[in-house]
Amino acid sequence: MGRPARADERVAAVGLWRRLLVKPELGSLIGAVVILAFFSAQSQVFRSLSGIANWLDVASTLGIMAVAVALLMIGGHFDLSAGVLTGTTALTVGIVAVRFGQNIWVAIAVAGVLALAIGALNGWLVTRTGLPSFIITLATFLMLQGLNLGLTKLFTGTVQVRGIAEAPGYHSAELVLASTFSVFGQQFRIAVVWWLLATAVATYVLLRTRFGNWVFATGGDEVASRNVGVPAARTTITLFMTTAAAAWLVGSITAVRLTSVQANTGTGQELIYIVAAVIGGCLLTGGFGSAIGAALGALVFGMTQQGIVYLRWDADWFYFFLGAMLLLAVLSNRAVRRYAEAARR
Amino acid sequence: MGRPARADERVAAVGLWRRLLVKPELGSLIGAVVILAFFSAQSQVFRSLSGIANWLDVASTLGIMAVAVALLMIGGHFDLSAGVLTGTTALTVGIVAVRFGQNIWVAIAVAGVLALAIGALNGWLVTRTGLPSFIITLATFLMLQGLNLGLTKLFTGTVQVRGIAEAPGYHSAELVLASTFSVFGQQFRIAVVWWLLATAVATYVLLRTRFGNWVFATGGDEVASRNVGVPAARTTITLFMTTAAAAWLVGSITAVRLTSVQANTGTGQELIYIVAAVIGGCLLTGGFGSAIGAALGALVFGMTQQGIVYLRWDADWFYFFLGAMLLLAVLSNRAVRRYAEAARR
Amino acid sequence: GESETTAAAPSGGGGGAADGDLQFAVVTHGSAGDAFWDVVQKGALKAGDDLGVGVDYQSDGDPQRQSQLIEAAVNEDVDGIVVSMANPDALEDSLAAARTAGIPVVTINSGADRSVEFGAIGHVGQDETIAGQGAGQRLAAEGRKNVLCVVHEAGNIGLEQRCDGASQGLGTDVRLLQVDINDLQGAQSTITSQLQADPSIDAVLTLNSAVAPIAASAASDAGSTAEIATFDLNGDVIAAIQAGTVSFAVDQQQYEQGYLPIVMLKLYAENLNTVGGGRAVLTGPGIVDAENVDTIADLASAGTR
Amino acid sequence: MSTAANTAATGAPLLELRDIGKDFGSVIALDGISTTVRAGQVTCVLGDNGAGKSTLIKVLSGVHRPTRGELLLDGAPVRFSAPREALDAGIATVYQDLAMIPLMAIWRNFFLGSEPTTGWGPFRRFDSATAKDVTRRELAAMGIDVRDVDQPVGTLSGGERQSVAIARAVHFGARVLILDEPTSALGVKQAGVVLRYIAQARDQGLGVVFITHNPHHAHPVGDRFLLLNRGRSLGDFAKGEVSREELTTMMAGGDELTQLAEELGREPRS
Amino acid sequence: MSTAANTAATGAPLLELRDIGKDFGSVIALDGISTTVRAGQVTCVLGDNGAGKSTLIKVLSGVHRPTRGELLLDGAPVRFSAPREALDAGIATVYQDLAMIPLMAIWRNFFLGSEPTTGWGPFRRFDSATAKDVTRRELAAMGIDVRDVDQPVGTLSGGERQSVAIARAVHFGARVLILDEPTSALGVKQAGVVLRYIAQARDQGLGVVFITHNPHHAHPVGDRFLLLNRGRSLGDFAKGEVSREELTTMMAGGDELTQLAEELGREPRS
Ligand SMILES: Nc1ncnc2c1ncn2[C@@H]1O[C@H](COP(=O)(O)OP(=O)(O)OP(=O)(O)O)[C@@H](O)[C@H]1O
Ligand SMILES: Nc1ncnc2c1ncn2[C@@H]1O[C@H](COP(=O)(O)OP(=O)(O)OP(=O)(O)O)[C@@H](O)[C@H]1O
Ligand SMILES: [Mg+2]
Ligand SMILES: [Mg+2]
Repeated sequence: MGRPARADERVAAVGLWRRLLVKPELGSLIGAVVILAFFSAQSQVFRSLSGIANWLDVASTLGIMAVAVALLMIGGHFDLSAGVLTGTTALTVGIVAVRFGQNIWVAIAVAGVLALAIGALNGWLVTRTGLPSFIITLATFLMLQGLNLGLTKLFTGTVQVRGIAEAPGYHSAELVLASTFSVFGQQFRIAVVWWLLATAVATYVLLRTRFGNWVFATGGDEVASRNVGVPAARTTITLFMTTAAAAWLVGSITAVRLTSVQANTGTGQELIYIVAAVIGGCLLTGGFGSAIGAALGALVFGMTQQGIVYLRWDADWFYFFLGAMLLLAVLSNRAVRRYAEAARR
Repeated sequence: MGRPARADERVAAVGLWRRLLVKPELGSLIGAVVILAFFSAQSQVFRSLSGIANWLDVASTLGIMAVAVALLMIGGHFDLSAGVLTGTTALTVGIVAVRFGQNIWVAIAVAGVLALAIGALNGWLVTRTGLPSFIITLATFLMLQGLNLGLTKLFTGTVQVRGIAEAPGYHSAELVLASTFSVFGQQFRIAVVWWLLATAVATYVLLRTRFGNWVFATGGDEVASRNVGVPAARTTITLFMTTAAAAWLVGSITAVRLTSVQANTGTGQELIYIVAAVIGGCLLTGGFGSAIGAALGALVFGMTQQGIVYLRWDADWFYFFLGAMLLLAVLSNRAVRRYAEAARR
Repeated sequence: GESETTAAAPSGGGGGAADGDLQFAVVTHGSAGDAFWDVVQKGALKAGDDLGVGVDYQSDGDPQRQSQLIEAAVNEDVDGIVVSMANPDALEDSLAAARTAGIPVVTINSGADRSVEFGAIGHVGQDETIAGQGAGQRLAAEGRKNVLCVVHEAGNIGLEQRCDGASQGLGTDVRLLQVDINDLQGAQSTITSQLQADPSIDAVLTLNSAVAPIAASAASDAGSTAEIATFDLNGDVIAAIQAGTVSFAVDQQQYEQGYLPIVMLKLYAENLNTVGGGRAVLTGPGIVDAENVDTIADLASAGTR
Repeated sequence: MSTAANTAATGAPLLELRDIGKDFGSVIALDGISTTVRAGQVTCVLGDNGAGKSTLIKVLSGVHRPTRGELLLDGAPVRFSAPREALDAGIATVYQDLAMIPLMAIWRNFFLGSEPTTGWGPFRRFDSATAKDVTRRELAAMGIDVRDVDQPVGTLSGGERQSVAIARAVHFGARVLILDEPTSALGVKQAGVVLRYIAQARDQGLGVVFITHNPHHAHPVGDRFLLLNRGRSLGDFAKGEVSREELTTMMAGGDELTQLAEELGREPRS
Repeated sequence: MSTAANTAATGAPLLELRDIGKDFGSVIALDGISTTVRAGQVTCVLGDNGAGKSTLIKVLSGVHRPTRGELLLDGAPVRFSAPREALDAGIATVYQDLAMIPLMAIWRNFFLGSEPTTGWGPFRRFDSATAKDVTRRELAAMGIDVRDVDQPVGTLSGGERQSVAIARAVHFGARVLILDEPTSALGVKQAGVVLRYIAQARDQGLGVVFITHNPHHAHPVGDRFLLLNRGRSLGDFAKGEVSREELTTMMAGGDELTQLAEELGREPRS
């Protein structure tokens, strides 16, 4: 008694394999592997390099947002304005670069400042009023949706901003945000790199820094964590600004890559981010989850969305298959966890 | 000591007014009154009888769903498939009545059985797998969306079912579900009556029955309530079936009233139901809320939506105003509660 | 305040109109920010400006909401209503209410066949199906057989009609593909994967001007030589036609679908004139391709074509 | 094992545990536990923190299914698959975490799962007047004077909350009453009331399972003492076999505590 | 009021409360409470359930702002607007509800809000090796032998969880240590360890505020006894002024308890 006993008679021996399976990330990895196996087995193009590049591309921008949204969800909040904010930033980049003739980097910087301000506003309203973030960000979601359309029409007279490719500095921006790189002779989008980077940074922050500890604590029990001295309000605001920063990155990528931006870009995507985070093991009630899991959740979603197309299933039934695949992914994830639960610590 | 002391020296005297204000319903009533005052002051048509009939109509179908969704949320769950399920039932009514030439009441009955089965399936999956209802009902949402489109095209070759008015029994169905009644010489939609009825029944069930007690308990702490003998799984499944039943009612009203149904009916409405419930004071984490509050939340939403139209504000900015009004409603609600908090018991 | 149900003849002083000016309401089924309907809105507002009448534009894709918006306009006792009828049955009640209130109605875009039945004083535009047929015939003439029709909003009736029309014009069924208009990057990848999965596709027909350039990029990503055609115009489509990456665009001249009804309502209000003699006033479809693109390039960029 | 203190026990015990074990994944929380709960007797479960006491009573009350071993009710093997089944068998439990819903009113918590109803058919409703009345009376009997039974449980003090849970179990306990550290947050007076309740229940012929860390509470009421250590049983003693001092030593895991009082009392200043 | 037991007290007390009151809406939880916390002394707060003890310590630790009255730190008035400020002033608290995050690992909970870091600049990270090590050591010192400090706190037993909260407060307490019923869920041995900790902290010159319902715990370590009843103070006594029996009677609200033991011991059978 009393000393840290490594070989405790109260602990049964458990294989490494089962211990690994129980981590949230590995749960969703199973979901991803099931989906991958499913589509790869049936479509040769899906498993070809060009196919992989294609679905990785879909997963990448979704993944950047999903990772940020996962952090926010672990911290106990939702951000319904995240999707439309990608549109706001993309439109801002376009309007500043095209209408005001600024260098594209200036435009991106302006969009960044704007995004962070909106994120801070969201966080401030949530912490200040104590109202659920769901309702606060729903209000900002609606307001931004209106702003996107209203301002775009005001500045361009149409519902799109175009001609971003002609802005000064476009080529360097394209290199950083929208170029491709070659692996085994196949071109991959650079957004994939951003996605991996975002996942790595988020994982590091979550598991290895004080701030990460505060995120888990704030989401797990805000009152208790405030009682032991965690700056819960600051943590929450920072998380909202993180989501906004991710939206800024994704919006800039969109603007630079497509070179013209629609006023309703991003609307409705917020739910998909949340879905990816939840597939990845995040609890909706906060306090639990992982960034890698969210990235894998985005991968599941991206593969499913493209896989259905590769199998050439009837487009009318697209959403049916999407839902069924989603269920398949989470159920297989859960089945594996049940099996591994014997290793639960 | 020991006897129930009515005049307890540990309780300060508090006015009735403040005590009333603190109830969740009265909080959202304030939001509704603010919105009503705002639009009434500026639009004479808005406050006319015909204007009232118009925005009550908008609030009514929304309200029926919001009340059911509020029950489910108090019980600790979400139903993202609620919106699209109104479409599924409406389409089923249409297809059975028109394609299979059945009496419309038969069609409505078939749709009811289908809806209850889907609700039961949602509930069963949630209680059985222990996965978050958000993700389960998202999957059913997507699947139903696909089914609605796929089956409608299969049966009709287009994306809409029409000709419901020619089905046998249509007139009695119209009387029950889609007629109008006259008050002070103004025609009001019968859906308003259904809405009031749903609110009354839900309030009674919540506050006056055992089942209502179980709903609060399951949403408040599922493990604890199971430990004291509450049939939590049964309660959850019943709640999902209640939401499905509300979707069935709304779907039937839609089908009979419009006499033609589009395949994408209801998609995207699920969020609005949740919003109405949250404006009405429901906690997203479950265990707290009220049916009357949700009905008032629907009213806030309906008034706002039509009020903006009556003020002839620029349609491009519609969503901006909608968001701003929503924020106004919840912030004024909260301000009042803060003031009344002195009466918190 | 209440609508005066007796006013049979048009009167200049409806409840909503200020100091005797005419006030018209436009209620369409387009969703907010939709490129096609944005041009209709512009046409209507421009007509209002030009003619000195008030025009209020509202839209909602949900038929029940659309009918409620019409009822709101009736309550306001406007001097005329312009309605797009993707789902005529659903609007029947509200339009009847307008007629009872003595408010003249002009229908636009789809619903030409029911226009007279509903007592409208005229119809501008034509069914999306006819526009679709135009596109299909053109593709057939170019020898295309395996056409992909990109639907950017699931279950939207107008889009389905365009694809159906294309099938009719082509003489064989087009293949449908669902994408999300709000996620164009994802849409590009999805079109790419479809082209990768089925190399036999020889033409892609998009239904929104924003999707066309995306489809062109997708084709080049997938190494496909499929021809790209689209409905509707914007600056990008014009540029793409000029550059040859998009072969043609079906132009419904929907600006007229916004502008003309206001003119018709004004004439009716002031002079009881009607236009079309009970038949639809057709606004298209016109085809914009490399031959005529330069003449309308600036207009499309300004958002009026 | 002892054979004493079953004078009142005629025939099969109310509850019998045979070689019960419970694992949580790789964690072995209980192993090889056997004991009996007899009518008219108080069985005290003693043991260090983390010894497995709460896990044991959760097995008895149907919250956990045992991984190994057998549970017998009136001599017949049972498997409770939900706490409801244990409740229906007349087993009422005060859980260590109390199993209360913080946002709900006191009276609603009191009757949760066993709501009295009035009226009939579709108009059968929760009889809230009765419920409030009973709640107020039962709490007053425990010496707890709540301001208002409509108050949410979450705003009660720790001891008030515990009292509500105990009053509820006593009210609904029909054959077996299980109490997991019921007096931990209670004042001296309330603890006395609870001990009296236990004695009353015993006298009425109920079987009582009582968990406590306080030897001053355990010794006066206990008839049998089941000693757990690190998930395993150290034995099952009858009252006559141990004195309070022995009990204290046993509860402390055999460590010597006599010097503690002196040590603490040592004047630190000067 | 008493004047004794301040031999060690030189100059201003660490903490002083003047006429503190706290309302929750219409509920008056505390009213007119005055007392002092001096370095090197243990102030016991005693009182019935719901008397307002926890509310009082939440005022001291910055969780609640008092509705009335004044709080003085080293003689200067302070208003803590967050628990962080109290912590920064060297006041560490064990809350009755423990303030732990169930889903987080033990070591993360232990250092929550005061994480040790290593590295510099953007690479400054949570020093998890140190944190785990310290956690394991501190718990072992309390006689708690957790299987794995990576275990989520939610899976610990009630007493294990309480031990973690106490070990944390002791580790971070710099000037004042506040303990709200720290021993309620603890075994005899662990409770002894906690009492020793309290004595140690006192000897090191910390001011300790100790809440308990157990007169056997309060009497040996307490220097002053603040008695609350229904939110009001019944007086503030020095150790010399009361015996353990008087204390017990006072804690029971003046009721007679001597007969309880006999009453309970009465043989029910036969
Ligand atoms: N769900 C669970 N998952 C993993 N381990 C668990 C779980 N529940 C309990 N344990 C472990 O089982 C052991 C016994 O716990 P239990 O709660 O039964 O102890 P206890 O005897 O009641 O202690 P205390 O006196 O402190 O309440 C503890 O070490 C605890 O960590
Ligand atoms: N947030 C709150 N809202 C309303 N009433 C409250 C709130 N917090 C505490 N109270 C009330 O204040 C009184 C004092 O509570 P407190 O928790 O301080 O008691 P306590 O002395 O710690 O009791 P115990 O020994 O049972 O823990 C209780 O009657 C409680 O109901
Ligand atoms: Mg325990
Ligand atoms: Mg307390």
